[in-house]
Amino acid sequence: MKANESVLVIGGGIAGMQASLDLANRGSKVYLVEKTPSIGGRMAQLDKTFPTMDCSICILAPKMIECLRHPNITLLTYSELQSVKGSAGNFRVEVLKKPRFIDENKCTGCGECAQYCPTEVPNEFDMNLGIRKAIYIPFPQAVPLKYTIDEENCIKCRLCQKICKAGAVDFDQKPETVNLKVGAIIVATGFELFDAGRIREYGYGKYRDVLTSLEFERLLSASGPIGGHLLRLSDGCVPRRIAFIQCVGSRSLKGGVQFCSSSCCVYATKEAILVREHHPECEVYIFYNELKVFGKGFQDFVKRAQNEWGVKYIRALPGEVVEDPKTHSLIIWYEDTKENMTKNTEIDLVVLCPALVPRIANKELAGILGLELDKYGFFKPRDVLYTPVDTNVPGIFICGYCQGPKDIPESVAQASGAAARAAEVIALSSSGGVR
Amino acid sequence: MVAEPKIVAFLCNWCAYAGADLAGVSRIGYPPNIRVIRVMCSGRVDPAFIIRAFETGADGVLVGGCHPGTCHYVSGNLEAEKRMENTKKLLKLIGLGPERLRLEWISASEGGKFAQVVTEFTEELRKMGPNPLKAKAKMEAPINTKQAISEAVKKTNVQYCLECGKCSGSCPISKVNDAFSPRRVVERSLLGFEERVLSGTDLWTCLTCFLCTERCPSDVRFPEFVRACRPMASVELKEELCAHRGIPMALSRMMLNPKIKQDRMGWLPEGAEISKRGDMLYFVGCIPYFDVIFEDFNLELLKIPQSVVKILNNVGIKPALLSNEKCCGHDMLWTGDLENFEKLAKKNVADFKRARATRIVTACPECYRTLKKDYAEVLGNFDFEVLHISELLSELVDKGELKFDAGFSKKVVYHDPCRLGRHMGVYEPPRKVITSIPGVGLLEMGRNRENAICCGVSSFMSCNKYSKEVRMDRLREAKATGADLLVTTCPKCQIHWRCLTTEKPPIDPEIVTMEMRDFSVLVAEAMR
Amino acid sequence: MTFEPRIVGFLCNWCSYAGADLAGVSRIQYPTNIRIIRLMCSGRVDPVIVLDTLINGADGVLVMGCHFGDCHYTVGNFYAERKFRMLKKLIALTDLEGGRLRLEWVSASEGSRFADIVREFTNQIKTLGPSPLAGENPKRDLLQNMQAAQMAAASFRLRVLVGREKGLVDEGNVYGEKLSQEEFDRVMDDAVTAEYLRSKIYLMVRKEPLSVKELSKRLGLDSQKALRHIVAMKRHGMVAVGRVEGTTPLYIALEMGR
Amino acid sequence: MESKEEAPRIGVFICHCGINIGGVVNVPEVVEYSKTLLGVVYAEDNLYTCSSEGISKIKEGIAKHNLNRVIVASCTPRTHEPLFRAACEEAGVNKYLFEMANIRDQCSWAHMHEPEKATEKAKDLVRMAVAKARLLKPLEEPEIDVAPSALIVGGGVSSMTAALCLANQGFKVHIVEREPELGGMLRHLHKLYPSMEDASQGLSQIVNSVNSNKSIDVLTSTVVKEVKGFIGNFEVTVERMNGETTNFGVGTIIVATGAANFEPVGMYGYGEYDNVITQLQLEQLLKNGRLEKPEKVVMIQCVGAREEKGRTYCSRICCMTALKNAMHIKELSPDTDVYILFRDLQTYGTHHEDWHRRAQDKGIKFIKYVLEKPPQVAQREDGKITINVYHALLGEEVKISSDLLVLSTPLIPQEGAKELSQLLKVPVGPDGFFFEAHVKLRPIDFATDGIYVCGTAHSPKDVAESVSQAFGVASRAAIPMAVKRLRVEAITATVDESVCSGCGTCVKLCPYGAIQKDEKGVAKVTSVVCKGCGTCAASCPERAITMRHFTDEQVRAQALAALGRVYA
Repeated sequence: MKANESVLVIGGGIAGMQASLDLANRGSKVYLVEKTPSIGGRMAQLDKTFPTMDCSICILAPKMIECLRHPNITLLTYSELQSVKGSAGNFRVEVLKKPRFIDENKCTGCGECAQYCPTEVPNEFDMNLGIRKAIYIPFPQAVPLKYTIDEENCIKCRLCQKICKAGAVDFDQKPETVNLKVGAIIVATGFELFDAGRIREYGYGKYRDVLTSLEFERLLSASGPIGGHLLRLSDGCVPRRIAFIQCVGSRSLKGGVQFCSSSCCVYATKEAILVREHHPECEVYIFYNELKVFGKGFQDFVKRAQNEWGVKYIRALPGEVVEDPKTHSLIIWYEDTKENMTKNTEIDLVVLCPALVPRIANKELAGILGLELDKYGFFKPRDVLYTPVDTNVPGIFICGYCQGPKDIPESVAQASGAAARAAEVIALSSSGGVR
Repeated sequence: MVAEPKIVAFLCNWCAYAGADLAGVSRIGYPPNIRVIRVMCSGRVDPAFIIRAFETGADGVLVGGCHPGTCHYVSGNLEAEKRMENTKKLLKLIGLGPERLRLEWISASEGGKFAQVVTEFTEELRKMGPNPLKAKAKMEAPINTKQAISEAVKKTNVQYCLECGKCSGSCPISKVNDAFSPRRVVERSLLGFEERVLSGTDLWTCLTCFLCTERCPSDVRFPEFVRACRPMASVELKEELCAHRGIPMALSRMMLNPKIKQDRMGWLPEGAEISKRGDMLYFVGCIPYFDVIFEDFNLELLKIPQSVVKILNNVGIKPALLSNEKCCGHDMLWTGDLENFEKLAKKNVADFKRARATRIVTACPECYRTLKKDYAEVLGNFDFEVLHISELLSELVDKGELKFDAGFSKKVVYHDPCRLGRHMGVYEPPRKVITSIPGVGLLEMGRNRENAICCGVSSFMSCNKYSKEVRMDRLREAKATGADLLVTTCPKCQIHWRCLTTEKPPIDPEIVTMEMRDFSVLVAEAMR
Repeated sequence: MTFEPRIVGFLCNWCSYAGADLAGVSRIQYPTNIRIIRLMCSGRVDPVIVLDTLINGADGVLVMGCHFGDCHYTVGNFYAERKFRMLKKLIALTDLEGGRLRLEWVSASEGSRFADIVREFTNQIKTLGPSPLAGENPKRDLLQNMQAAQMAAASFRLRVLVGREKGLVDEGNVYGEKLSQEEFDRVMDDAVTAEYLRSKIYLMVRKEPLSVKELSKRLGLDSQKALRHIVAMKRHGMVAVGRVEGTTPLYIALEMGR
Repeated sequence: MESKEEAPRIGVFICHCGINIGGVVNVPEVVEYSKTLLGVVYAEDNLYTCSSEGISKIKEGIAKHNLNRVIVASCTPRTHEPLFRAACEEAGVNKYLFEMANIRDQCSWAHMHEPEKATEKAKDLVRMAVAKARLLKPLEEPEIDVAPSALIVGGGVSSMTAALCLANQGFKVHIVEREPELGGMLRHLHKLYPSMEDASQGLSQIVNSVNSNKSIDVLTSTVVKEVKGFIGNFEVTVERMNGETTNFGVGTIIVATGAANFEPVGMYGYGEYDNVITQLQLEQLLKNGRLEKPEKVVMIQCVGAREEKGRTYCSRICCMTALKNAMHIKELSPDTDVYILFRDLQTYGTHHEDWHRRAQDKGIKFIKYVLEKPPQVAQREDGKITINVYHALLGEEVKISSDLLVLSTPLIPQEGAKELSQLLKVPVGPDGFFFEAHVKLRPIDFATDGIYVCGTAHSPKDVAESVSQAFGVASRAAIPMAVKRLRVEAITATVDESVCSGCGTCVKLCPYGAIQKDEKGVAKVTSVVCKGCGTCAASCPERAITMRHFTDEQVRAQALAALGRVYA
């Protein structure tokens, strides 16, 4: 296949995967670069998805495996983009493959090694709530199912090497630079979480039972740190009252970001329903200022949460979360803005919904690719109206959350869009000349 | 021709007033300078009456009551005697001299004594010469309040309010008083109901503690908005809501008079090393006055300036002091008296220059904020470095130049005064200094630093059952830490808390008798 | 131990089965009694199989397809509906409670509707009680009726009629004669009754040779009618005279094609 | 591979799906049970059978126990069958020898509070699957050609964007628009947020490039009359206004029919007072510069949207439309007081929040109202509209008298959406908008292969969002057209000639005309055309038709298994 008929996709989340699959299925060669050891991205961390309450990993896993098995897709996991030269139709790309210290061809993913590895490390995939070993796969459904030794934490006891029957462990592995020629590039780097600790009055990092929503997703998840049995981390008790707080760092002109993350109101609703599903006796409150229910089926979803699941919505951004000096239970102070009464209520577990922000690393990436970022750090579309997935550089396209806040279906649709634009470039360049 | 002295007399109905009548009945003559105000008992005479009388130009004030033991109300006159002593001290401090105030026991049968007292007093006042103070005209409110408010709105980001309720969910007052909600004031201003904003009590209820400002995601700076509105607000209401009958502010206004020479250095201990001029000036603030006004609280407030000077001397600084230092004007600024605030600011700056100071250290958070921030804003150019004593000392701690002699093992909890903390962002210096004192363990309240709550009252406005709740709440929180000692850098915090002891019915002493200490005093105690 | 009905559901893949999935996905709870068989289209539901299911002791059968107009195969559900009408007619003759059989339209987005129907149908079956055909000793004569019904449902004549109904009513037959729905239904009714009776006769004489007289007695049918059926059946090679007892011929069943 | 002869060797893989199944159904028990079933030689459980670990377990199982039938008891075949089938094929088992038992969506999730009964049901479902599996036969999928051309229904910005993108990829496109000209909703809009450029400007550019593109054939004043066939080979009949009809074939179809604007007749005095208008009408006034400098303008949001019953959905774009027009009015006449009465301001994302803040700067007045207490509207003698709105925060009614009341009304499904959905055999949702194949991961596909949806036909959205989706469908539709050949259903009907009496019933009833009588006068099935519904098999008077993969025997076996009887 001609070089200019292949495409580089940066980011192995749902957007990156969708773009890759679309292109691969239409016969283009795709190089999918992911900086962590497994593709799957944020969606893999979620327990369920709104509004259908589909089990997230269940609908995602088939796609991940499709990416793995697809003859037209080359997965470059645990790898990062280093440099890009050339122009649309003819990019020359350098990708750095970080050493896994595991021979991917030999590793069967049996996991023996991890059982014996003596070093325990907080698992990033579980938002550091759970632990993994220094030799690890981030999560059970990881793709590829190949183990990775993280250099930082490995104590080089080489126990794994002795254990591994496949003889896959290779401590001499070196970083390796992969050179690629591609016709187009698609960027889908997703998002990261605003540091909820910066909104000090909510006591994140200070109180054990104040969590972020993504940490909460991991708690709910069957493959998560506590096997999906929703409990308080402080004392292992079943929480009797749970509160979700919206707009932690979002929609703010001070101390946060100005934009709205566009999905928190609904995913909080989802998580609230899941709580009721786990513990029907547990009371759930969602503190919000404005309910963003603009998406297809969102309003009905929220109604269902209210009427069928008994989730209580309180229109207020709480002033503070304080610990009762005596009982040590958490107390939320808020003004119920429907009654204009300032009240407080005792809560066992507080879930903060932090702003979903563009990745810091976008700056660096933008530098390598020569892309423009907007004032928030999202990649900037060439024309916000008519070419939402194009960038200032012809042949480089953007999709998913890194282009601006959106939910999964929007990311998926847009990923296909980016694929289509990439396909145009390929078509045009193989028929000579790009616009 | 010499101006005739004006005497205001407060006479009790049963003795002194009757005595005055008798003087007339008996056709005993006395100078016409006196203007008599009848009160039921000399105990009713509030120091504020007297201060106000002097502020508005009275040359002398006479208080007449029954002889001890004959008070129609048993002990009203003794109460009066105590107050008059206290008031005399204030008059001494402000430089008018205690002599202008006179307390006399005159029974219903002593018409002669009354005439004699008036005659003597008139003579003495003639000798003393006239009271330099003159009645001042009331300040005019701006004409176009609508426009003024919309400007304030823009200046303080009020238009960005999203009605999320975070302010009222944070405000210590809203928590105890549903009638008050910052965002309601905001919404009224935005929808063009200015009149109701200006006429209501809300403007005066705000503690200006900046807790809402700290947290508001839309960066609405409500307290500053309130401050901008107060000059347009109803003055009558303001007077009505002002605690301690406005004495502190009256005194501040008096200081503005050029002829006033305060006698405020009495606190200065033997052998303290100070100077009239110098690079570093110690701005004392109104503590000498508070010491008198709040005498009953036994807070030993004078220890504060004494400690500061001691500390400064210990670290080899010989501060310059102003013998006629004016109030920084904080309360005026925050209660809408911009005109007088500006005057005070100008005078102080002039004095700073005269003293050739470049650096000004203060132990009072209000003075600190006012000098460092507001002077600069009002006067435009203000080229002095302003330091809080804790900043100065923590620098020394860093340099290892702060030496303590006497350590003592105490669990200490530190309260962040709004002005020093959220207003100026000084959180760590006091803590650093405290923890550097040998043996002292620093505890934190659940709500500390940015999240600390106000002591309960600000600028002596709206001291009421709600502010009482707030104060008790803070004291309870401090107690709950199990600390032996509650330390603050703001004398007013101590005053407002200790004021709770005067509450009727009495409050559980468990709460209010928590031992308190000013930051500087604590530090000084650890030095020889 | 309470009666837990056994309910078999025949659902089309595109609407009803998806609707059932959606019910689960939305965590809408409904009774566990239903056992769902996935077919590509409700049109695939052969009356013979439904009857077979009932004969084998199902307490209830629920057939579900797309709403009219939504059918993934355009008209599959129309045919399903026609087959079902024929089925109902047959069941009515067998004196099995008609309430044990139901046809419903459920779309892919009607998760809660699906649950409601299942809940409601299950309760209905519970009130009807266990099927007389369930368990070790099913009600014999009912069983025979049902077998007759099944045989009728498999009969060429009924199946042609059902398969051609649309054609006959909308387009007309080869001679271009159109039937009105009423006319067709009349024809259909006669055919159903006839086929049912003949199947019943067939099953009887398969056990033992019987005379027309005896048959008419057992069927509670006047002997003229019975004779007419026998004659027709002889023509179709279903029965023949086994032996003659005195002057009365006794008929026996012949093995048929399949 | 021929498995008829060899006895069935069935392997059963039962998924915990984390706790989705395992949390309710006693999976180990079901595993043990399935081992007892006739034909089952192996059974195991997996945490996630769909994980690559699970998949390799299946392959191992096949190899180790030389299985010739595989059953996975987990979620719904509608989403996961392809994955597991592929696994089987890779392990050398024909993928049609795979069967699934849906013990999650139709069991554990639906019976969360009855674990015992759910476990019993799960066992039955596995037993049914086994019963069918024993009778499964291997099948092959025939290949078909895909015509490299697409039909796009609708001629708005979504349609044209998709058309251009497809054309640039080298495909032929037919746009069918029922209006006399292209442009759709954009023709009625003035400015577009967030860039605030004129709608007409961008529109004319696109229309020009569409008209000048040789690969795009535009049919205006035309409607789709009939669509026959299947992916790769659709037969389209369109009718012009003058009644003349044309036919052409396409490989794929894209639905981009857009949406209509709701007319709030009888609400807030609309239709009664002439100074009560919709945002769309306001756009017209602004476009034609016919808006005087009013003293006050009031806008009410959610008029006929987010209702308790009926139109319960949020129309997504109305808040920004209101902000946009409000800002525009402020530009035209800064002294005009503009009020926006809203419930929850749907200013999501980056640009929208920006505009919200700018509107606050401009002094536009926002008043939150609650559904329980909607604003009251009346007209004064002098023609002004008085709006009384309960202000929850102030705890009192705020009274505004305004020169103009603008109602923000939702987008509603295009008239004819239902007809089109029946024409194409694709569903519409409860809200009347087209219903995608999967809300999360197939947002712009239909369940039917080769048909796709984009823009406001799918749900309300703004221009940028519609365009994103338009590019999206341009990719989805391009996939089969680019690969040119497709493997199609192996699940088709077949006629047993020896039994067929040639009555022709099936020929008549097949909706695809897939069955014809051959020279011998017996029925014959064209399997690429057959979609496998099985209606013929269920109707054949001679029962001569076998529906592959859903044979009478297989279905009957399932039914009997469900009743706990063994199939004889």
